[in-house]
Formats: sequence, C-alpha cells, structure tokens
Amino acid sequence: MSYFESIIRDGPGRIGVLKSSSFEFETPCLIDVEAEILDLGSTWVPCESEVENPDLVVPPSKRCPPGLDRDYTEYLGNENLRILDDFEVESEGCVVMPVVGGGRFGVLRERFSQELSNYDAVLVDMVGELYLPNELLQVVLSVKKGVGYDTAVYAPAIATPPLVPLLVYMGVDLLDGYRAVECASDDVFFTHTGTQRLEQLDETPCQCSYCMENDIEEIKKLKGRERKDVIYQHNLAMLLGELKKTRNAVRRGLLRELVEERVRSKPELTALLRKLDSENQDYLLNQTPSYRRYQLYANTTESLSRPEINRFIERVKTRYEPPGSKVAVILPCSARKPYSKSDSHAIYRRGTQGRGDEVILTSPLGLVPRELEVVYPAQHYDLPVTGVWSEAEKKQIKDCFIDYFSKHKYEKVVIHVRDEMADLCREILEDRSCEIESTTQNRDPRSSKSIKKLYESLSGYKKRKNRFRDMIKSIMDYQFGLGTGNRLLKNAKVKGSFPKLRVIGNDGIQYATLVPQYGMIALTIDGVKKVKPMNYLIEIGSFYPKGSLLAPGVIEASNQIKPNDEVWFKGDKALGVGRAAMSGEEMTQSERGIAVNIRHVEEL
Amino acid sequence: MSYFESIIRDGPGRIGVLKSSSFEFETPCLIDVEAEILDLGSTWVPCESEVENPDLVVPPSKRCPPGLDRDYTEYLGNENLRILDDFEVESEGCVVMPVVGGGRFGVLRERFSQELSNYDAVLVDMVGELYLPNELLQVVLSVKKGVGYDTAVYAPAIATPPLVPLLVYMGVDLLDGYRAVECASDDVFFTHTGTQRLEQLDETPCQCSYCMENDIEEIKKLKGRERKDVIYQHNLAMLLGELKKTRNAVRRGLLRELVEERVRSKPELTALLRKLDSENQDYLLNQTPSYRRYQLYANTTESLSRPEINRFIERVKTRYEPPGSKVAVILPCSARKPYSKSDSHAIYRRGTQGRGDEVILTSPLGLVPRELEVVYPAQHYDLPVTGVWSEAEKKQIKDCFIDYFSKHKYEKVVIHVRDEMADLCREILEDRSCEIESTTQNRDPRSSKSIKKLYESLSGYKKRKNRFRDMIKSIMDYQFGLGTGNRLLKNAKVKGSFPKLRVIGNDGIQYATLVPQYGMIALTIDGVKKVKPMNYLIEIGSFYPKGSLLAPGVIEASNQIKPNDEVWFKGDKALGVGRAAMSGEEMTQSERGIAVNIRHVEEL
Amino acid sequence: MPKQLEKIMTNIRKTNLPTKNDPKKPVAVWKDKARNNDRPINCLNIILRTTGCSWGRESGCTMCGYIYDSTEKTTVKDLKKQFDIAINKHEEQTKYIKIFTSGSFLDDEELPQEAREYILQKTSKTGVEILGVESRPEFITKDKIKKAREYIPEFEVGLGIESTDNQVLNETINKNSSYKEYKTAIQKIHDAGGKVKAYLMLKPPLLTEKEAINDTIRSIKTVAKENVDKISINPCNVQRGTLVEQLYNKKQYRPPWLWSLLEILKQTNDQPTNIISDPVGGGKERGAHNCGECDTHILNTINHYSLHQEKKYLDKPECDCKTKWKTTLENEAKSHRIYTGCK
Amino acid sequence: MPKQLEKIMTNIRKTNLPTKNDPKKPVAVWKDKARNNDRPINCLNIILRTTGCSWGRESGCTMCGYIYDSTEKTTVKDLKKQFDIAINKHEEQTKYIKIFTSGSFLDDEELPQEAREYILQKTSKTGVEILGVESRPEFITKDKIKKAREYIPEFEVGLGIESTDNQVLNETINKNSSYKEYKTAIQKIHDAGGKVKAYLMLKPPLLTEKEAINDTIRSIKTVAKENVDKISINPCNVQRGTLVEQLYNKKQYRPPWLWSLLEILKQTNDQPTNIISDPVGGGKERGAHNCGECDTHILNTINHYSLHQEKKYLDKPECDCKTKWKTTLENEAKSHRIYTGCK
Repeated sequence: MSYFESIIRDGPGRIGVLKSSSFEFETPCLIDVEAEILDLGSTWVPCESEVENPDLVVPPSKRCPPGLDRDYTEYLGNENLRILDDFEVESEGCVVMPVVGGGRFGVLRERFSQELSNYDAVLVDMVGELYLPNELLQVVLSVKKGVGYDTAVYAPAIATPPLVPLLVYMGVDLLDGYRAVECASDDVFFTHTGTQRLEQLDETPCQCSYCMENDIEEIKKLKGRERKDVIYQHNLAMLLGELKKTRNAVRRGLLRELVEERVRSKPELTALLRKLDSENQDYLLNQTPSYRRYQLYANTTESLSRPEINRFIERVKTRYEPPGSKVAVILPCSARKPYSKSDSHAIYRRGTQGRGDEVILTSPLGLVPRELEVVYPAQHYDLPVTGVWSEAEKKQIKDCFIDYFSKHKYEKVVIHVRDEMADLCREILEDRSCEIESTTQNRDPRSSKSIKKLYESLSGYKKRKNRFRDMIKSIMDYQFGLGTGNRLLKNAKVKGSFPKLRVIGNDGIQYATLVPQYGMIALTIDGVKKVKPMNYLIEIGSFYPKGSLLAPGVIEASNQIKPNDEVWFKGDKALGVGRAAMSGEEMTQSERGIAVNIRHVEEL
Repeated sequence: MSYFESIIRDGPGRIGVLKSSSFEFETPCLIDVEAEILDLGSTWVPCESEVENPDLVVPPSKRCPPGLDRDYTEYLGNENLRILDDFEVESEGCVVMPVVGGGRFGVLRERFSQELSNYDAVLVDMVGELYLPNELLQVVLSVKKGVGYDTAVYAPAIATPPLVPLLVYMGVDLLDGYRAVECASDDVFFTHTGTQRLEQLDETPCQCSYCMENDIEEIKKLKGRERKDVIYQHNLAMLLGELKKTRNAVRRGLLRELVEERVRSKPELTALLRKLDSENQDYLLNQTPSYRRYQLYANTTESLSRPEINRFIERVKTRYEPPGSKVAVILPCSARKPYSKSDSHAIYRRGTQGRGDEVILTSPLGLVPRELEVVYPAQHYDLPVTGVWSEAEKKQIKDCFIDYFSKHKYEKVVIHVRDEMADLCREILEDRSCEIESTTQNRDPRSSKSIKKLYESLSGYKKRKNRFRDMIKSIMDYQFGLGTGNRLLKNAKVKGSFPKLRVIGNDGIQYATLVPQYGMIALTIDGVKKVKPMNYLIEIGSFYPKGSLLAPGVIEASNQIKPNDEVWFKGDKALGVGRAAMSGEEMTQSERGIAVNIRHVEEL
Repeated sequence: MPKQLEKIMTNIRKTNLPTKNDPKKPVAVWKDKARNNDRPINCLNIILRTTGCSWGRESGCTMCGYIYDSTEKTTVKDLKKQFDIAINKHEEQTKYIKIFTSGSFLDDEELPQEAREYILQKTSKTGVEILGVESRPEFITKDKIKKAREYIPEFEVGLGIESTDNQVLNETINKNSSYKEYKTAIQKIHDAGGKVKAYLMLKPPLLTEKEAINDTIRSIKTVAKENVDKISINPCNVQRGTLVEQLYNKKQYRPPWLWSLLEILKQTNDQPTNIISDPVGGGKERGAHNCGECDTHILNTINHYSLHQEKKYLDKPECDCKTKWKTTLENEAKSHRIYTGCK
Repeated sequence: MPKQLEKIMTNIRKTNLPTKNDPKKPVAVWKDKARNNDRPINCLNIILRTTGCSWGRESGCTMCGYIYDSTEKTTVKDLKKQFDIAINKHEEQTKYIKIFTSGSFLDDEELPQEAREYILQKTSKTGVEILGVESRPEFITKDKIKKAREYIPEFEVGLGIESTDNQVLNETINKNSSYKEYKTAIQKIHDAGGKVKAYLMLKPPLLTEKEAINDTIRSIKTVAKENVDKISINPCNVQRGTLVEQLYNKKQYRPPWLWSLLEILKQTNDQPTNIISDPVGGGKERGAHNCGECDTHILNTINHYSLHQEKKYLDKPECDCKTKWKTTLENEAKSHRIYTGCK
C-alpha cells in the first residue's frame, strides 16, 4: 500500500509524506535525490534504462511540447490515458506516477488530472517549457484542482533557487535537480537570485561545502564532466537549501513572507505572484488559514493583496455591524497590538470615554472596527513604518472607508487622525448627510489639546455600556456570520477580563471563550448547540471520534470552512467541536489526514 | 605603509582593499575572520589580551551607550580623541583603527569622524545598539561623510544575514562575526531571513557544511560550548555567504536589486531602505553611476524611489526641451527596449509618420521623451508586467505628466494609449488650452483602426526633419546640461544608422559618438573643445596622464560628476576626455584609486 | 495517422502558401562530390521548380519547407526550359546527376511524362553514369523505373523513408506513408533494376536527442536488411513554414547535435550498406550543430566519412561541449522537457 | 568628575523628586543572619526614613535610587518615633543591628545629633554586640566614632567605596568622592576604634561584564590592604529613577551575572578579609541573575559562602548558561556593545 498525505499546511503549500512499502519521504523535496525513479520515456522510441529496483515508475507517455495546438495536445494527452490503461508495473511496492498531458491548456490539464486523481503522485510534463508566468500558473493550478488533495504533484526540471518557495506556495510537492544538472553542464551556477555563468564569477558564489572546498580559478581549469560535477553539486546544495528554508517557512506559517521576499529577484516571478493574487485569489483563500498565531509581515505591495488581508476586508464589509452609536470616531492605528493595549489608545480613551463606534484606520487592513481589533490578522500584522502612506495603501484605506460609511449611517463622524488622513476622510464624507468634526490639534492626536477637543466633540453622546459584549458579538459575526453573535449572547453574560473573555449563560453554563492569541471564539458543545453555525458544520459517519476527526470519517463539510476555523461536527453517534486542520473542501475530498482537532465531543 | 582603497563602486557600496605591510584583504568582509585584532578596550579597567602580533589595533576608548545624553556623549567622544593623541602602537606594520564616539548623535559622529579621516579604518562603536532604523542610518551616514572615501568603516557586532547587503549599500566596509557568536551562545541560528531558535527547528536550516554534517537532534543534545560552536560555525557560514552574494552584486552593479530583495525579510529593514531613499537621496545620488550597461530591475515599490529613477525624472524636468512640434503624441511603452526597436512602436510609426513630439508613458520612469529612449535607464529597465498600474506607479506618471505639460506648450495633444491611462491624461490636460484627441480604438492602440485615427489626427502637422539630430541634441542636454546639444551640433551633421550615430563637423572632424549600450555620448577632444561642458571638467596637476587619471592627480572636480559620467580634464600639460570612475567629490577628496579612465588625451 | 497533426500542417500551409516563384528558372544548380559504387565521384545537383510535393502542398511533413520552393503552376515548356538552363552546367568529368523537384520525380501531376522523358533523354546524352531522383512511394511503378533505365542504366531513386517506425512517422512526422509502403517501393525499384537511396531523418520533432539517435540506428538496421544501395542520414534542420520552425521559435526544438550523427555513424559502421550524410545547414543555429567551436572539424570528419567510409576518423573529434551533449542524452527524457540550452 | 555626568543625574532627580513618603514610619525593618567575627549571627535590619543622602538629593550615583525612599523633611521627633517602631522588633537572640538611612548615619543634617544619640542609647539597651551604620566619608570624624563606641563597643561603619579606581568612580558612578577620601575615612574609623565594612559595587554602568569583574577584584585587593573588617560586594541592581534604569530600559545595561560574582569570590578567597555578598534582587530580571534555571542554586551557594567563607562549594554550580556568560566575557568589549541578550 502506498499513499500521499499532507501533514502541515500553509496556504496551498504543504509538508506531506509520500510512502510505499519500499520508501517514505517528506515533501516538498527533490524527488531524484530521495528516490530511484524509472522513467519509461515516450512510446515512440524505446530507450534502455539502468534502474533495477525503482521506488517510482513513470509510465510511458507521448511527449507534448506546449507549442502544439489544442487539438493535437488533446490527442496526445488522451493517448497517455489509453497507454496507462494497459500499463502494468513489473516491480513490487513501487509508486506509479503517471504523466499529465495537456501542454499549455489549463482545461486539458485539469481534465486529464481528474482522471489521475486516484494515483499517489502525478508528473506535470513540459512544465519546464512554461516559464511564461501565466502558463505556468494556469497549468499548475489546473493540475492541483484536477488531482485533489491526496496526490503529490511533481513539476520536473524546473526548480531554480528563487522559484522553489513560489512553486511550493502554488502547491507543488515534488521537484528535482535536473535543471541543476542541465545548468551545470552549461557552466551555469545557481545563485540566490537566479543564475550566473562560471566565467563571470570572481569567487565561488556561496558557503555550501562545495564552494568552500573549491577555488573558482581551479574550477575554471577543470575539464568537461569534472567541472560539470562540481557545479552540479553546488547547484544541488542551493536547491536543497531553498527547500529547507521553504519547509521551515511552512512549519512556521511564514511561507507567504518567504515567497514575497524571494520573488524580488526577477520581475517575472513578481508578476507571477501578482497574477496568482489577482486571478486566483479563490484558490489561495480556500487553503489559507482563517486564524494564525504568527505575525503577518506586510512588507511589500503584494502584501496588500494577501488572502488574509482580502478576507479580513471582505468580512468587515459583509459580516460586521457596528454597535449602533450615533457617532463614529476615526482613530489612528498603533504599533502595539491589540490597539487598545497601546499607550496611544490609552490616551485616546481619555477623550472618548467609551463614547461612539470606534474605527481604526490602518494599512494593510484598511479599517479595523474596535470590536475586531483582536481578530487575526488585526492583532498580528507588522509593517514598515515610515510615517508616510503609499498610494496603494491610501487607496485601500479609502475603498474600505467608503464602503463602511455607505453601509453604516451616523449623525456625526469625529475624525481624530493625522492631517493627511483626516483630509482624506473629510473628502469622502463631505457629501454625506452627517456632521463631520476633526479633533486633531497641532498635528498630534495624542496631545492634550486634541484629547480635550475629542472629549468635547463627543460629550453629548451616550457612553457605551458593555464594550466586551459588543466585542464578543462582533467576533462571533465575523467568525460564523451575521446573527450568530446575538444568538450566542441571548440570556448570557460576558465575564472575565480583557482579552480573556468568557460567555456564561444566565443558567451558569459556559458557552464560549475568546482565544486571545488567535482572536477567535471557541464554542463549547453547549455553545454550538445554542448558536448552530450551519456554515461551519461537518457531517460525519456513524462513529464516535476521539482526539481527532480523520478525513475519511467526514461525509460532507461546508465549503466555508478554512484551516484553523472553529467547527462543529455531527453524526449518528457523536456531536463535537474543534478546530479544522484542513479546508472543508479538502476534508470532503480527501481520504487521508486529520480533518479536525477535537476539543469536546459527546455521545448522542 | 598601510592604506585603504576602493576598487569597484556600486552606489555607496564598494569593494575595496585594506592593506598594510603585514596583511591585505578585500572588503567588504568579516574583519575578525580576515585579521588578528587587538582591541584595547575601555580606559576604565584593563583587561588582558592574548593577541601577540595584531594586524589591527583598536586604541582604548571610553565606551558610550547611545542611551546617554548629548553632553556626556560629547565629553566621552572628546576623551577618545584625547586618548588617541597620546596613543602609540607597539607592534610594527599594523593598522590603527580608532573608535568614533558620538552615540546616537549624527552631528557628533560626523565631527569625530572628520578628526579621524586620516586613518585607514575607523570603528563605529555601539552601532549594534542602534537597531532603530533612523539612528543606525544617521550614524553610519554621518561617519561616512566625516571620514571621506579613503577610510574603511567598521560596524562591529551588527552583521546578521538580511542586514549585510543593506549595510554594504550604506557604505560599511568591515563587519564581523561577533553577533554570530553571541546568537550562537543563545542557541539562536542565523537564517536567511533573520534568526531562529534551536528548539523551533525540525531540521538544520541550510546547506552549509556544518548543517550538512550535523543532525538537528544531535545538536540539541550537545552541551554548552560544543553546541555553541556548531551553531556559530553555521552562523558564520551564513554571513560569509551573504558577503559573497553582496560582493558579487557590487561587481555586477546589482547591489540595489539585492538590497531591495533582502529587506523584505523584516519590516524594519524595509523601513530603513525607505528612509534611506526618502531622507538621504543625495548621499545615494552622489555615488550612483549615471550610466550602466546592466538591466535595472524595478520589482518593488522602493524601486520607484531608486536614485537612478529619480535622477532620470529630475533631468527630464530640468535638462530636456522638446524638439518643438506643435503637437505632442502620447504613446505606451513596450517591453523591448529601446522602444523604437519594438514591434508595437514600429506600428505606431505608421500612424505618426514622424509627426509630433513623442512622449512615452511608462513606469517607473514616468515619462520618456522619444529622444531620450536610449539613455540609461530608459533603455535598461525591466519590471513585472501584469497589465495593471499600481497606485504608486500612476501617481509617479501623473506627476511627471503634469510637469511636462506645464513646461511645454502644444496646440494639440494626441493621446494614443490604453483606456485607463488615456483617462488619466485627459483629466490632467483638460484645463489646459490645447486640443486633446484620443486615438485608441477598441482598447488596442496597435489595431489598424487606431493607427488610422492616429494618422488622421496628425495629418495637418509637419513631419520632423531629422529625428537623429534631435536625439543627439537631447541626449547631450540630458548628459551635460541645456545648451550643450546645440553647441555640439553647430556646423555639424549627424551620421550613421541608429543607434550607432556620430557627429561630424562640416569640416569633416568627428566630434562625438553615441555609445548605444549606455545611451550616452562620448565626445572626442575636438568635441569637448567645442562644447566645453564646464560642469564635467576636472582640473588636474601639471603632468601628462596615460591610460587612467589617478585621484591624487586631481586638483578640483565638479560636484556634478557621478561615476561613469563622461568627463574632460585639463591641466598645464594635458587635455583629455574619458569616463569618470568615481564621483567628482571622491576624486577631489580621495588620495587613492583611478579617477578617470582616459579615452583620448593630448599634450598642451 | 492522427488527423489533428495533419490539420496542424494543413493550417501552416494555408498561412504560408502560395508563393510566387518564377516557373521559368530552376531553384538551384550546383556541383559537388558524392559517393557512388564505393568511390567518390563528381556530381551535378539540380533542383527543378515544380508544383512541389503533392502531400506537402495539402498538409505535409512537420519538418519539410521545400514546398515553398515550388510554384503554383508550371507548363511542360517551363520545365523543359528549367532543365535546359541546368544541364548547361554539366561538364565532362561529371558522372553523377541528381535531380530534385522538392517533390516526386515520378509524380505525373508534378512532372508530366513529356517533361520527364525530355529530361531523361537530355541526361542520357551527357554520358553520365548515374542519375539520381526522388519520389514518394505511391508514384513508383516498375514501368517508370524501367523506362528511365532505358536512358540511363544506373537509375537511383531516393526514398524519404525518414524512420522505419510507424508511430514516429505518424505522430511526429505526419509522413502519410507507412514503412510497409516504402518496403514495397524498394522491392519494385529493385525488381525493375533501379537503385535505392534511403533517406533517414535524424531527430523529428517531439523526440529527445537520445530517442532520435536510437530511432535512426533502428531505422538504419531495418532498411539495411532490404539491401538498399545507400543510406543517407538527414539531420533535421529548421525550415521556414514548418511545425519544426514553430517549435524552434518557442525553444521547444533543437536541431540534432553533430555528436549524435557521429555516434550513429560509429554504431552502424558494421552495416553492409554505405551510410552517408551531408547535413543541410550543418554548424548553423538552424541545422545540426554543436557548440560552435568544434562544428567545422566534425563536419569535415562526417564529410570525409561519407566519401571514404573509414571508421578510424570517427573517434577523433573531442570538445568540452561533449559533456553538455551527454548530459542531454542522460537527462532530457526524464526531465520531460526539450533541451534547447539553459533558459 | 565630568560635569556632564553630574548634570544627567541632577536632571533625573529633578524629574523624580520630591516623593511623598510618610516621615513617621521607617522604610523597612526585617531580620536575617549575617557574618560577624567569623561566625553567623542573628541580625535586625532597620531602614530609617530621613531626608536621604545629601549627594543623592543633589545629583547622586548613577545606580542609586534609595533617595526616593527619603522624605523631604523630618523632625527629630519623627526620627525617634521611627526608631521606636523599629526597635520594638528586637528579640533577645539578635546580636547585630544594622541601621540604614538611605544616606549617611553620621551626617548631622540628615540625622541630627539628638536623634542619633537617642538611637545609640536605645540600641545600647538592647544588649546587642554590634551596631552597623553607613556613611559617606565626608561626615566621618573620630569624635563621632568615639561617641558611638561609648554606647556600643563594636561600632561598624559601612562605606560605599564601590570601586577603588577614580576613573570608574568619576566617569561611570558619579560618586563625588575619590578613593583617597575613603582611605582617610578608614584610617579615622580605625583610629577611633571603629570597624569598617567596605561596600564594593559589581558592574557600574558602561563597563562590560569582564571589566566589572576585574574592577571588583582589583578593588577588593586594594581595600583589603587597608585592613578593613569586611568587604561586601553589591552587584548592581536596576533601581527606579537612575541612569542605570534608563540604560536598562534601552537594553544598554544588564545587571551582572551571578557567575561573575562567583568568579570574584573564587579569585579573592585568599584575601585576608571576609568577603560577603547579599545580592539585592538576586535572580530577578533587575538584579544580578543568570538564566533563571540555576539562579536559586547559585544564590544559595553565595549566601552560604557569605556566612561560612568555605571555598569548596564555589566550584559546584554548573549550568548551560555558563557558555553564554563566557561568550559575553570574551566578546563584549571587542563587540563595542553592551550584551543584554540576543536582540
């Protein structure tokens, strides 16, 4: 029995294991380094192979360069499937890795991949000829969609150092050192940022053991194959290093940060990431966790279009309703998170005295309602602070701002931010029928004059009664959808001290806790029974799960579910709550792995 | 005799050599790896040292943490100078590297550095306590300004992998492995993007020989000093690797690209680069070459504020005048450079037929007049193309556009770009008293309909007579200042085929050649005599230089001169032309190195 | 044969045909040396401008661009005129004439009987020993061969067999003839007393370098069994208006290495048949080539071998680029790419 | 002494003083054990609230925040009342009383003669063997010592010498007394039959860990030559309202490692004088500390040594963090940084 299973996910990137009776290795990896591969080549001309006991067998196929047209590409791809039908493996215990045809055509790639989804791994052929950003992206994503979650995807002969993190982020599991060899035979060294020719080098390019042992002038003097071998060892070390970095980033939930950094080395790679964000956001969103403990670094323009950021903005638009004051207060953000724990917000509080709906302007999130300040990533982002907003940041804030004040009506809006932003706010609000007042004096919203002005401008309005109750309601709505907050809080109280809040019913039963480091609410079994958030329900088989719910046990799961979402599950024999370890789509489709880490379960 | 000399420059970053009778090494480097250092510590308490034959001696000083106030900082810094007056070195042939006091105060650092400018190297103390972006920046730049060009600058105990390229870009020459040791003793591994604690690691983080030899679980089991030593060796390898990358980038003129990539790993570093660009542009500009052969990769938002980009935009504003048509044509850019060699511009040419002043809209340069299309970096930039303009890009284009059409008046402006940009142009031009016509049909400026429209809209206007003459004039003005183009072309003709153009006088004398790969004009001796571009004149001593002009021979050089600028020099005995190898400021101040690579020289 | 590949070629022809060539002048005429009956002799080469290969005009082989040398219409008069111009170049010592039509010499549509007989007659008068022509197999009849032999006793028909593997012929070349048809044709020619020169193509599109070598060696061995008189290896070159060119432009085709040709010659030297090769565009970017440094040397070696069939020289050439070639052989197939140089 | 450093401290005092402490209650009273005449005895510690150290009020030492325990004004009556409260805690077996004033016991401005005599008198009635007080050197006269000895024969004056190096005193501590002044004071006390307890400070600001160790060892050796009766090492701790605190907040000061203290004790065990230490805030972030794991163990070792002066235990403690400490000793000075942990 062989299988592929994902173990750790970070967006579409994952660490998995490919296992058969003869071998087992962790992905992403260089498959040619880890395993013996028998590639049976094309059907056209037999070529002898020296692999005797292969771990992996690639069945013969009809090679299809992406330069061919769609019809012939389709013909050749269909031939591959036909060949596969008649194919029998000679060796025992090896994994068969069929070739997905389809050239540059996403539609074909997806269809052929679907036919191969019951294999443990597939090979995306000619991917090395698709260096055009869009083609590569479409082909890889189509294959990913086609094969589903239980199949490792192999992109042969394409790995170069700066591309590795991005490929893994796109969902590729298997790479190899073939391009490393090819480049070596061309006297081309892999470098951190791309490649460099031997003759351009004045010293060995890195600190791998081969570069430390060898002198560049000596390498230049070596003959043919020897020279190639030295360069190849270096190239391979570079790739292995990048893979280590990448796996490490996946484990720490920082793959996106690594990708944003590494795409800098080439305009094509940057363009590739931008296209991935702009045209395939759904693919990313579906697999990007809703909540994380880690910091989110928003260092680049691309950070503004990160799935987490878009999701937050989207949910503020669709799943948030303000507490209902007649006045709104616009406040600046702070470096310390959550904002209310910062010195500056402690100062603003002296002015607001709990009056008004507070809205914090910030990049890259646009606008954070006070009630959502602990929610991921509002509490978790970090960005380069220079005191100047970029044009892209301003645009993002502006869009969010317009949306907020189109939906929510106020008698008065108090603008308590720095001049530049204040002007922007005024401009947007000008033609709305509400009173506008700017309260920042001498350009410093923290000055005592400003605070006094803020206090005065709000003095006519009621103080809000229960800030933490509003917060729990909003986080519930954000997390499970509008209405769930009120359902939870009906006949219940919020207790505890911020940010460690609990929801206790008037009957004394505990319904929920706020988990501060994620900024999410964990429901008890009583809590889910009370709220019944249907978008986060998982239907399971007739058994009683313990510790964790495995994917094969899932009958149906909502597509709304993303990794780390708080979920509940129900079957004939059990009802429970826990945290999703994979997306709803993955748990429905997949036959492997932990679907939910269970917190509480009860027999029915 | 000992000295420091810069050999290769890339902006303020440089490869140099520090040499004494006992040693010689290339910078930037880890000084503790290259040399034996005897650091005499503070004056307060004697501490024994085991260095017997030091290469470098650091005289005793009074340590001053940047947390101290200015007065006491000044006192301690003055004390350092006083101590130095009485200091005598015992060892022969070693380099004395005094400590620059001044804590966090740029003004003090600069003053103390000035006093030390006759030393071969200086140590910027407590720089490791200045991790605040602004302080670090101000301190390093103040010291650089203070010591001038012939002194290597040592920033101790600060080097971490992602910081290395940025420090070198700021002008630091010497680093060390002390922070690598310190982190190692704290069980902290250097990683590509920063640091990571041993207990967080599931595998060794890279491919250095130490990581390849050791298993992470084994490292975890090692005791105290042994564990530290393994981690230190790894940390050191990471730093050495970064230095290799950095030196390599300097050699290839790609340091800025490397910096832009590497600052991604931490928001503080990105902020540091942005501050460097926004508040210290002059420092960068002064040392950034005017012309390069290499591609310029504009991958990030920071690329928009690169010195080269700013310089181009500035010169288009101040050193460019259009050929003088009554109609201007706005065209889109092309991936192929120079634009006129692209397929799309060949198509537009069918429409324009040589009519009108052509202006190409582009990012990151804003706006490129046709005549300047071969000038660096108009011909050299490459950027991620996604078909969508970012807000920052739009802003930059808009600013340039407004400036151009405020300065230069037209009867009519023909807008032949895609819809989004066309709207932007219309908006800007609306309130000017010129006719505006958009000629793009069906969103495709290359379609035959669009070309027909373009042709019709221009048909009333005169064809331009001599495109190449206009080009030479504009490039001259761009290169040497307004008016120089006309001076060159007086009684002269432009010959040759684009882009290999020459200027030949009516008397048959050759005055200038266009150097296509740089997009600059090389003047002959007759050429400089005719044009006399005074801002690019170097006054030299009474001798006849051959091959290259060395810095000590320079008496005075214009501050306008940047590396790679075309210059001329004159003394009692010789007059010649060549290409600057350093900035005018450096050649005036420096006592070492090649100032100008001479092309022609004649005796006077 | 997959209709989809046929369609690709049909579309390419639609875009590139017709061409406006002058029907009154031959395409080219030149002299060189060639091997015949185990010795090198002087040779006159003539390319006549006809309407071209009937299959090539309709769809055609994936690497063949000779159809663009053809003209839309010719008359018998035109063809006679062309031949007159060409045959004027004949000199006493030239004992071998080769007539190419960018199609089939034996196709009556392309070269009407009247014109063919005019040519045969005029050729016979030059006193040459041997006449070489080319034809697709479907036009070959024993009668036509016999007729020709009436004029010139040694009549050699070149057959563009390319490969003996039908999958290769069908799925990579779009040949529209199976090897079986060629075998029949060989039989007919031999039966009628003609000679057969078999052309094999080295490296059709889609094959790897290694597969291409194996395919050609396999084909040589198969063809040699039919007692053909000569085998000529044509390394594929990139011709205008072909599928090969389209792939080449997208960096998905690289003409074969000269090392590969050398390797094939070495491995097939034991075959009973003379094996020759005269690589079109050899050493050029669009023809069979190595690294640029060693190309001339290797082409000379191949040329010498073609004339003298001496194996001993084949091992001589060495160059650093051999490493690159060997790497290609080892890695290309499992890389699932087409190696065209490090991108 | 550099005026600039004096000014820093003056400014810090301006910001932090005055403090509103109740002049009617002592700052603290507690019991413990201490070494005297080569044996451990029970000890009562009293901190009186006076107007505090005269130098500390005006400017003061860079590490000293005791001034904030003082009060702006006291009367003799207040001081007597405070002492009454404190002395009530005295028990039969307590043979050692230490009176601290956060300043100088012998300063008449701070503790008027009347109050001092009241204290001495009351103390004498408890039957204690020894009374310990503290004073800056300028307030010490033979007469005052003799007067005190009339009440309690064993009268011990603690002197906050800190370091015997004037540059360290002037440029890092802002002590406002030279070592020479302390030497004179020691002589006076001895002449008048009093005893001297010398306090040395381990790790003033600006020094590295290694320098701090060397400074304290050097000072111990120098002070021991004066035949002082005890030497107490005070590892610097981070007190509120001090320059040390300002630097600490900016991560430019780290209190000394307990390893350093251990090292000093080991290296000075051969000295003729008893050397003791009771680290204030030991094991805490703001006091002398190691890694957190080994702190308690090492503090116990030091405490035991202070009471028994047995060297054999000093070598016992081992912990992984010793590597970190050793690295600090080796690298801190040449790093031109203050090691406060990997930033």
